[in-house]
Amino acid sequence: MSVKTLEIDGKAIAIEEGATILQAAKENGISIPTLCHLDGVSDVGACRLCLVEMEGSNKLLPACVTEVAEGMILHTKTPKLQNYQRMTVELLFAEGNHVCAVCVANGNCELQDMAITVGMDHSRFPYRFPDRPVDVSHEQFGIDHNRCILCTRCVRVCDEIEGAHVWDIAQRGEHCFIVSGLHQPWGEVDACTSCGKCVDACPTGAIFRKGSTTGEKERDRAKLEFLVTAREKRQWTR
Amino acid sequence: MPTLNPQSPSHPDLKSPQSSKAKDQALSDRRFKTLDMTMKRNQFKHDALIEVLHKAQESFGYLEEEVLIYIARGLKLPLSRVYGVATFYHLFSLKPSGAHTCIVCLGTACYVKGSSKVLQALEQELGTSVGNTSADGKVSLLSARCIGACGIAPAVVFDGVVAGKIEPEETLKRIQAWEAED
Amino acid sequence: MDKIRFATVWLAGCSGCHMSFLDLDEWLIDLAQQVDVVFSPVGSDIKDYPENVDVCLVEGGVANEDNLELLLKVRKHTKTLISFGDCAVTANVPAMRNMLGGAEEVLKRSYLELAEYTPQLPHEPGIVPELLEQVVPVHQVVPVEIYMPGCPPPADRIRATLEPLLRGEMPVMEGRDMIKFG
Amino acid sequence: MDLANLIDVATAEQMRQKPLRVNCCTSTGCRAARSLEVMQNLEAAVEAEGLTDRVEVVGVGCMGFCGLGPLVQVEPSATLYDESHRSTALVEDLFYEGVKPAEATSIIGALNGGVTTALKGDLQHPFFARQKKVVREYSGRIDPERIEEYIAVGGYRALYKALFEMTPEEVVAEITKSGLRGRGGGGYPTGLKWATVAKMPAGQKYVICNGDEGDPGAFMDRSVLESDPHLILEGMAIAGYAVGANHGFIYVRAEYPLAIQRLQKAIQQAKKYGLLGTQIFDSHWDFKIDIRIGAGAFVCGEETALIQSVEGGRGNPRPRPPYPAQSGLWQCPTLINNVETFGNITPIVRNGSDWYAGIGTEKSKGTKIFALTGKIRNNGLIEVPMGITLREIVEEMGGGVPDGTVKAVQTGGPSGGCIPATLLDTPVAYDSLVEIGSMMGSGGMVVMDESTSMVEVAHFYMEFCREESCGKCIPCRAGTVQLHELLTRFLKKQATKADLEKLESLCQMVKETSLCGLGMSAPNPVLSTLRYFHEEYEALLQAPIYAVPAYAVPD
Repeated sequence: MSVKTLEIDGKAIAIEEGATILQAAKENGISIPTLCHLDGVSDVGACRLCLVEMEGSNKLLPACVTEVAEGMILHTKTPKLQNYQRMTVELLFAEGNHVCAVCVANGNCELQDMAITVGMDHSRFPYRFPDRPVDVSHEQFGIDHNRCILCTRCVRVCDEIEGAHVWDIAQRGEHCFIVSGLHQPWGEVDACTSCGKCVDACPTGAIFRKGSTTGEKERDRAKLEFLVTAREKRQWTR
Repeated sequence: MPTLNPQSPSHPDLKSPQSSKAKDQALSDRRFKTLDMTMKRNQFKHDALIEVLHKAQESFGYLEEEVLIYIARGLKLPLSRVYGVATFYHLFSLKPSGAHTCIVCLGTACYVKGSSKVLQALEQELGTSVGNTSADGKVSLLSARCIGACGIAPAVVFDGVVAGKIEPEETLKRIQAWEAED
Repeated sequence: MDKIRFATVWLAGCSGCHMSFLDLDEWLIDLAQQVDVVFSPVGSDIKDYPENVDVCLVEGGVANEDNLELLLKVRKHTKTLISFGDCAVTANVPAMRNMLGGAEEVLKRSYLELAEYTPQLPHEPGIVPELLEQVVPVHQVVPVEIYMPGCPPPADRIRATLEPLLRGEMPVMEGRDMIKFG
Repeated sequence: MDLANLIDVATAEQMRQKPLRVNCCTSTGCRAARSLEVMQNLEAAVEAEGLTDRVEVVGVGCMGFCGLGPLVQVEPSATLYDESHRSTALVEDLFYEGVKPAEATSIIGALNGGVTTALKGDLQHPFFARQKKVVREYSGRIDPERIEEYIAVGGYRALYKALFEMTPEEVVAEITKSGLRGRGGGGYPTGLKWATVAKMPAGQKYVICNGDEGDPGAFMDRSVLESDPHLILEGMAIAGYAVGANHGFIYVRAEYPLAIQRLQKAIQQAKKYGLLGTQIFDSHWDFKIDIRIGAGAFVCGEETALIQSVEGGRGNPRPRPPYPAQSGLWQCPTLINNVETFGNITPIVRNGSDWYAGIGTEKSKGTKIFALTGKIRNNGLIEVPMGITLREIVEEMGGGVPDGTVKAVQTGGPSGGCIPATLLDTPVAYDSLVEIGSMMGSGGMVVMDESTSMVEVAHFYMEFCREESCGKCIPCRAGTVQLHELLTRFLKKQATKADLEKLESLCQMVKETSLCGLGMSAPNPVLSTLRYFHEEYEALLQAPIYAVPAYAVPD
């Protein structure tokens, strides 16, 4: 396998062909913000937080789905990118009902952390205050659509790792929501194996274990990676 | 000044699937046979989903739960995927529609020529908003994103027949004729 | 040099931010030496918001006519307005009523539907302030100079924000210690 | 079927045709104006006047002048088709517009020396005279439901030429040389796209015709599909041969039932003649075409979303690369072109790339079909050579605004921009339109007069994008909502100067960060109106209700 050399934020990098910009950055200790990316499942390039600038191109490239190419010169922290990242996070906060103070994931939330990363001290966009439901019909878990950012990680883990495809996206545009089965209460969806992978995958407090209260959500992200390695490489190391 | 937030996204209520009491009766329904034929013609392939949904919408008038479950089983697709596709496209409806349909084109040409006034008049007459059916179940009021009849804007489709260069008064007359029917 | 004229204001919030402010403990004594507290629910007994205020911490969202009137007055007479805590910055928990709709829906829900005894809508103009249609964050009504999120902002964060201001510098609102919500 | 058979069919059809054809438009626009009744009456009148041996009434596709339908034209039949006959006074005079069913009889009567009350149209009017018909050459002149008529005017000859006289590489080279660029809006060089697919390793490949014409205010593709469906089928078959695909899909909006019906018929007929399906022209080459019907989603015009939809899924776009040419339908190399692009293929192969490259400008070759609508005297479909100015189209061909003046011309629909009247001398070409903040788009051209508020127009398009966003990426899903709400504040006169700045920066962000073309271009109507009609936004600003003391850090 051939090796590609490129430059990210002034650092010379060599990495095998086929790797993504995100992988290249990560291996070299350069952090690029992401929300929809999750190790172990396919990438969709939807959150647009991982966009990077490439010299000689006026298009911004999503790092999670763009493969490295020889001689790329990339910048991940330009003022323009930082501005757009902050706006993206503000749009997310304004779109849902993200009340950190009363959330199970308070202190352990990727959206909350992302707000800090991008320096969001307030949202310039008015909050939409949508009327969204909470479904606690499942005996172990609950889903609070108020906190959902539609990253579709739950859809992908359930389909690609567990194979149950309990979740999908319904409607479109601003009306999109994560749907279980035929828009049935989660607890009544036969396909669900109660494996809890969606809880581990969820970046916010949208999918949670019942009984956990403010700030108590924990997730075992490593389990997902363990399962993928076990399945794909037949290696059970943890 | 703080004002009421308009158009906050709607989120339909969850519904438990119906018990299968209607299933036997449903299976003998000829309309399900039509679905079978469509699925068979497409070798029960996953990619036939939209075509089968079209057929279902045509035969049943809307996509009721039983029908969606039937299609999901026929094509061996996850329920959530079928629901996701059925709700993505404008032309599929999960609610029963009225005896008549009236589609107002809101394309640019129609918009410039005053289609919003036609729509307003209709909403007032029917006492309902676009995407819904009048309380008596007679007329479903819909809008379209350009039906390609821009040359004769503004255009309204009454039960599948396009009428061009139409004024609000004329539109109301046609609707009133429907409403007067038994 | 004149002392800095300092105020704190409490709008629609739980007063937790002010409690956190009191958590500054002995630093409050340092602060008291450097500023004149010209208006504050926890540090002064003045009823009317004075003119010519240098720095004001505003806790809470804007939920009713009183909040609105006070905030406009604060803005008019304050040079540096600090949006203090999550309710001021995001409208936070008080704004969870917005999901029900406008003021009327909220009142009906709270005073009629959920009432156990003598359900009735409160209506005492001039005594009980009218609810605004929605609860909104402070910066949606008036411009804000500094945002200090947190529910409540920890005492250290309050101190780290005020100290530079006392030196005539703008605080740097960055990083987990300064801007974490919740 | 071989070439001799094809010529036999053409000759037989020419012999069958009566000397005079009375063409009556049966496309969607004229149908809504009762053209089917007109046609029935015409047929009855031919019978009554005893002209059945000389005159035939033909239901044809769109003639273009949709604003004044139903349209009826009398012309000599294909047997007499050559330029010398076409210039006879007879043909020029016998074009009728706005024909009422009751007037139909007298039109036939006039052929027998009678007098007709029907309104005569003027084919010398710039609306017709300035057109250059390449794609629409036979639109409105042949019966779209009879393949024989298409064959009689030379149909499927280009496919034969490609299959037997050219190698696939030569076909691709010919398209490249013609300079044809994608007519769906983006203007990507068609030859380059074909070459990419052709160069992919042999194996399963697909051709898709994008007929998901969603731009509100545009109906070129509908008209072409309704008027000359075989032109598109032939273009797709040539493409299939050139890139090595033997399966094609036409994706048509469900809103176009007549186009779907005519395509179905056309495919059946072509199969019957061995022009589609297996062993085309008795060769070893197969090509089949299936129709896929959309279900009402503008975003499916985006190629990766369209592929998802053909596969039966939600029309969510995915990031490119990989481009569909490398990995498209079911991960196979897929050629996707728009209806009008395929419509250009047959003429190019038939007449040669040099002929084609002779039309248009240096960087934009050929013709473009526009749907000219809005506040304009003559509205309908026009096919014009690239390089013509907007002024020529709007003022000469369109006849300007009735009782008023042009304020702006909108091209490119929700993805394009508003061009102010001062820039009407801009030539119609891909690059020149982009330079002034709009785009060619798929061909919608909406004229606006002084009574139109540009902020309202921007608001209208943003509402459209908001509702049509698929919801996958954040900037488009949530950004269009905020942009739409911001514009609403302007219309309600509640916006502040800060809102104006926010509007501009959010437009920029949505444009640069969205995943697909829908989001990337959604801010264009706002950006172009901000650029040319800034004062209209400023006029809607509200004075702040509070006075802020001079901002200061306390000293």
